[in-house]
Amino acid sequence: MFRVIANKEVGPNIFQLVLKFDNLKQVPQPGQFFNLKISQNESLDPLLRRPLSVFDFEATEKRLEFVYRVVGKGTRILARTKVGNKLDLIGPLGNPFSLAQKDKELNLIGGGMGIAPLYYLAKKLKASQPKVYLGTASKAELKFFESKFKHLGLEYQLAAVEEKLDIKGTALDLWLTNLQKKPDFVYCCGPEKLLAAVEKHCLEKNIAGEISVEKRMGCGIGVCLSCSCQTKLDENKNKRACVEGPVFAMGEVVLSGC
Amino acid sequence: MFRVIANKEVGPNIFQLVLKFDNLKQVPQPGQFFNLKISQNESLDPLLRRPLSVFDFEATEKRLEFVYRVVGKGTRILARTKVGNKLDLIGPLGNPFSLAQKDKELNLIGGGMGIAPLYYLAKKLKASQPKVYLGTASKAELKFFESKFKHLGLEYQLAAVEEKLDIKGTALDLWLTNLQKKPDFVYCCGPEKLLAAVEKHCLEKNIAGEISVEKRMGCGIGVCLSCSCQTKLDENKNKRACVEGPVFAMGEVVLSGC
Amino acid sequence: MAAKNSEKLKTSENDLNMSIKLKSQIKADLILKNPLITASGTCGNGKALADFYDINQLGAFTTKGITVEAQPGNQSPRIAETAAGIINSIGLENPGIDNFIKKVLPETKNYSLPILANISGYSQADFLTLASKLEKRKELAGIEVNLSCPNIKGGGMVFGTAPEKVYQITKKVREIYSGYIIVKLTPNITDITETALAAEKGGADAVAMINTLSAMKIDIDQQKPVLANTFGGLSGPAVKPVAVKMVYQSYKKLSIPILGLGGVSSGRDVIEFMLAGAAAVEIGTINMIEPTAGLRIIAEIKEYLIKHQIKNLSTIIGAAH
Amino acid sequence: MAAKNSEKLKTSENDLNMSIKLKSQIKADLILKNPLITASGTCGNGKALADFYDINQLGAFTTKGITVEAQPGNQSPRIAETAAGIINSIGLENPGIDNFIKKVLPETKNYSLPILANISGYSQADFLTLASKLEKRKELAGIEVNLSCPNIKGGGMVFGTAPEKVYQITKKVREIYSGYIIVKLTPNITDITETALAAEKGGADAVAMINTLSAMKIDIDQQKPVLANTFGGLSGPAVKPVAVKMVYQSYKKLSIPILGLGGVSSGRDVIEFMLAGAAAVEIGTINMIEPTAGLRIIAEIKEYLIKHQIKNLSTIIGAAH
Ligand SMILES: Cc1cc2nc3c(=O)[nH]c(=O)nc-3n(C[C@H](O)[C@H](O)[C@H](O)COP(=O)(O)OP(=O)(O)OC[C@H]3O[C@@H](n4cnc5c(N)ncnc54)[C@H](O)[C@@H]3O)c2cc1C
Ligand SMILES: Cc1cc2nc3c(=O)[nH]c(=O)nc-3n(C[C@H](O)[C@H](O)[C@H](O)COP(=O)(O)OP(=O)(O)OC[C@H]3O[C@@H](n4cnc5c(N)ncnc54)[C@H](O)[C@@H]3O)c2cc1C
Ligand SMILES: Cc1cc2nc3c(=O)[nH]c(=O)nc-3n(C[C@H](O)[C@H](O)[C@H](O)COP(=O)(O)O)c2cc1C
Ligand SMILES: Cc1cc2nc3c(=O)[nH]c(=O)nc-3n(C[C@H](O)[C@H](O)[C@H](O)COP(=O)(O)O)c2cc1C
Ligand code: FES
Ligand code: FES
Repeated sequence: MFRVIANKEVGPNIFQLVLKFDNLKQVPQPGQFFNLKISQNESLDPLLRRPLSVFDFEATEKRLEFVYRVVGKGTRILARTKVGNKLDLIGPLGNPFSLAQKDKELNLIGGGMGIAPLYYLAKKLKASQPKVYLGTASKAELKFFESKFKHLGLEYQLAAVEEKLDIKGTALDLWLTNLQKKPDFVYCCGPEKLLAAVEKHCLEKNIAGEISVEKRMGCGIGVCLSCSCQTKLDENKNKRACVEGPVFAMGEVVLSGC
Repeated sequence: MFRVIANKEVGPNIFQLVLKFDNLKQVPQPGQFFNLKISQNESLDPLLRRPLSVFDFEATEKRLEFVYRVVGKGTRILARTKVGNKLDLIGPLGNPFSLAQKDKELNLIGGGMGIAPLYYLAKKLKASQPKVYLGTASKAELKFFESKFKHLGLEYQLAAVEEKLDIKGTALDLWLTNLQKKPDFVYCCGPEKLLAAVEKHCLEKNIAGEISVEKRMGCGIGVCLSCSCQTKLDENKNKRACVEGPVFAMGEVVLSGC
Repeated sequence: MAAKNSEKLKTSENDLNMSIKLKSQIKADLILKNPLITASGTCGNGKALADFYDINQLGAFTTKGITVEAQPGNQSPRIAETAAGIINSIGLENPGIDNFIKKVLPETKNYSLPILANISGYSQADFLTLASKLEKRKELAGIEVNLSCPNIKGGGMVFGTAPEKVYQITKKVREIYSGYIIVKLTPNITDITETALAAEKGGADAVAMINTLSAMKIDIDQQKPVLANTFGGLSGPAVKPVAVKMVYQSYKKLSIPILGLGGVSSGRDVIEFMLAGAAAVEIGTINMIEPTAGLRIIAEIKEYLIKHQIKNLSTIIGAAH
Repeated sequence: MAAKNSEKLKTSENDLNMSIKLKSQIKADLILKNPLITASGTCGNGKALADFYDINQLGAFTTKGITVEAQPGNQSPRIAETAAGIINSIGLENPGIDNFIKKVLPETKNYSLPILANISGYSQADFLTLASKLEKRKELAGIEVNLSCPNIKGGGMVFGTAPEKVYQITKKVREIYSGYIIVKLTPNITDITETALAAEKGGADAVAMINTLSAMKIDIDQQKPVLANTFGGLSGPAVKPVAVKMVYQSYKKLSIPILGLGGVSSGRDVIEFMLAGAAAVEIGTINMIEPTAGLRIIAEIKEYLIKHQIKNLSTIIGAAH
């Protein structure tokens, strides 16, 4: 049982959804997601759930947060959900980011809504003081995320494609510009193009890391094979983004087809 | 634009829905109905609207009321609609009861949820002091209606199939029991069986009157022919319950097929 | 999106050209001011809808299906609701062709948009009778030959699934009728491109797809079919993916225009059908739920064109191939 | 309702008999503790669902479709949402029959419910290879021969629409395989009773209807099909009225049991299919949305039986005729 505590616009078409839960079968880890039912009551449309990554989680307050962009019918309906309403969620689901990277030089790279899961990750990795690189289309889209990362007290840099912040460009441009010291481990989440470019660079430079991929999902629980990703080892051996992913080791799955 | 002012259970599975409107293109007349959209936001399920008769109307307060029984998916969803929500209604629709019956001996007979449209009718006919006969399955179902008719200050009698009130039986039994003086005009609304029996009696005794029939509707506005009723004059000449009805003169349409 | 790009916008609402030319194989083309046509049986004969808005803003109007003789239609209930759809078994209730000509057609004179008469028959002869009675009716821009109504026994559906029959009836109707001829096809078939090609070969100016999918609903408490007629035709949003597929699949095989229909409820749906290959689109069930849907849909198409900076709507026909 | 009548109730939950005997034409019958069978491809091979509840409470489990060779499946995207439905084009991703026998079948040993293997082929020979490799596999109660997958090119769908092919394949498979044989039929056909009768004649113990309806969705902003494979199969509540009609229409013509499926999402839906003539019911898409749907549906069937005072669920099969 999840109850809506807040559901407010925190950027252009970007909403923060705060839920209070009774109990969870598992503590969500950074990189994991929940699958949210959109249709209310007995309505059969929209039919599928919508996957959203955990943005923040507070066990003591029984608080679970998401940040989502309104892009279609499902998220439009979600954005109209009122405080006090109950929501039907399944989760936590999926393979989380690995956290055993303490005391290493860590980079977090987030593009667009790919920033959402990185906040909870950054919180968990705070002791290692990871460097955070965030990019979106406009400055307005970054505002909310900036305030959150600032509050965490981490070193972060920002890029927007339409306006100059730390640089004018993408999260990739931003990261490459700042890449003097070779990091030990890179976490990346965002558009496929960003993942592919960062992965390419890391594989070339022998930097270990993880990426979180976004695939259209049918079930989110591993039963339908909608989200299959081809692995690089064997073209007949697929991995499910909803179970073996969404977080994969760099070089694990073929990105183009993803 | 209609806003929910109240939506509360006033009997077993019976709800009173009170709406505030901005403006109406027409003043609803007793016997007319509105067609209510059930699905919210962009959901396409349930697809069809649900027809409900006007239970009460107050022009000055811009108040429109319905009383409905929860019988299926649509009414179940409607019953969960919260105060403050907006609803999408089309109406008033259909052919109303005729009111030019002043100073005559009038009978109003209502069975089950067929009572709903009779309250607004009774209000309009109050000056003529119609006699009201109401029947339902249980006493609990009548309670709310009784309080409303009592408040109007009209003479009314009650029947329930499961418990003895004025009598134990149906609205038909109740009416026939009390039928000493031949009325000038009879209004009847309720299950098909009730309509057919009252109509038969009236036609035999040469009593004029009107009945309101309940047909499955596709559109409520006369475009789809889902609600066709065969007329008694000509089997190829149908009338639409949503436009030429739901109120028909007694003897106008064939009831069995309705 | 639109707002953000507003500086760059070149195409504004006034520049938009939404008109559609429906080519004829040998007779006159049919020009529509926009691709929205009412689907037969879901808009009556215009009057009821005209209470809600000026229907002359639509591309064309299709009348309720007409048969040779007057028909009372099927018993009630005639409609059942399903998930995002409805099943109807109206059964072609109509006053018959002579009353149609005498009473219905004169009323359509008040409209300035093209009127299409939807005709249904219980035999090949019926279609020819109907076509000849409608030949030279000035009120009409054309006829829609319904070879696909699933609600009449031994009737339309049988023709509609046999390509040779479709070919024959179309050919005969073409010989008689000189206006625009649309052949409306059933989706209850293994391969709709066969009947579509048969219609084209028979001389149809256009095909319309799809009519309703054969379907039923059972009342589990009464343990019997909801519809008095047992079976009916499924329409509405639920069937759209099937209809879009049939249009897409037929587009490259046909050289005549396709009218796409089945569940169109928004401007987005119209665009989807046109990208699949429909030259125009019919709107049915949505009118029953939202009488002013046509107006909203036209506005939504305009929004799309402006957002994507497309001046001529007709350029998107088949663009998803 | 139930509460009000509680004094009169004779049948309580303990009296209910939900078991279903699926007759075989010549071999052993298949007994299910209740009519709920998982639909192939929507429940993986059990493990993922078993995280949510004890799937042994179901009537039977059908595995994801297996082919002779391992298949990577189609490109992404493989799924699109439609009104009250989904379109999938997974493309039979599977490890191939040998890996299935080696790796998947052993895992099913942990379950006590009957397991059915769903098999798909690109040729008649494929089906025979699959049947012979599965013959005498103790883990299996039977096989479901998928003659209807719309997602493989030149494959299943072609057989599935030709009654002679259905007859031949069924007959050959029957000669090889001695367990329970279900033939799964496509709804993308003019008359499903023809293929159903062909399967019966070929020796199938039961038919399952329906597989998915051929369908597509177009991304109007990108102006191209959503699915990488262009077309896919429509399933979910949207298709239920079509499926119920096909079961109803087939029931009186067949003498073998029908497994009904397509959009089943509630106990009411199970009852609807059974009243139409289904001896058992498969649940597909709903598992993807609500992993514990099976449990809820079983409870809802019980509620219905108690409300209507029906002791033996099997007595309602075909009762709406
Ligand atoms: C594991 C995972 C985590 C995600 N986390 C977030 C997040 O934290 N914040 C956020 O804003 N978005 C996130 N997304 C994307 C989000 O799920 C989609 O934006 C959303 O489902 C769109 O739904 P819609 O109905 O508004 O759009 P529509 O386009 O109308 O959706 C139609 C269908 O496509 C699917 N779909 C559409 N876009 C995507 C997409 N980009 N990825 C996957 N499926 C899609 C929908 O789920 C739905 O089934 C995540 C996606 C995945 C797979
Ligand atoms: C003109 C008119 C006025 C009405 N006024 C009232 C009223 O004031 N109060 C009230 O309680 N009920 C009234 N009804 C009946 C009411 O419309 C139905 O009970 C309601 O539509 C049921 O919807 P559902 O989704 O809950 O039931 P479901 O059975 O799930 O509905 C499925 C479909 O069947 C239709 N349907 C179901 N029952 C009926 C019915 N009895 N009559 C017509 N269509 C039906 C629904 O509209 C829907 O399309 C009226 C009906 C008509 C035609
Ligand atoms: C109530 C109703 C009546 C219909 N009557 C006819 C008809 O008379 N002739 C015809 O060709 N199609 C008829 N149809 C089919 C529609 O014209 C259309 O092909 C179908 O409903 C699919 O479109 P939609 O999903 O937009 O409604 C009817 C459909 C409905 C719902
Ligand atoms: C994701 C997905 C995968 C499927 N895979 C198979 C399959 O491998 N073999 C098969 O016979 N049917 C397959 N089907 C079809 C289903 O088994 C079922 O026939 C169909 O979905 C209709 O039932 P439903 O509406 O309950 O889902 C698949 C369906 C879906 C949605
Ligand atoms: S979304 Fe169904 S298996 Fe991953
Ligand atoms: S409900 Fe459509 S004509 Fe009456």
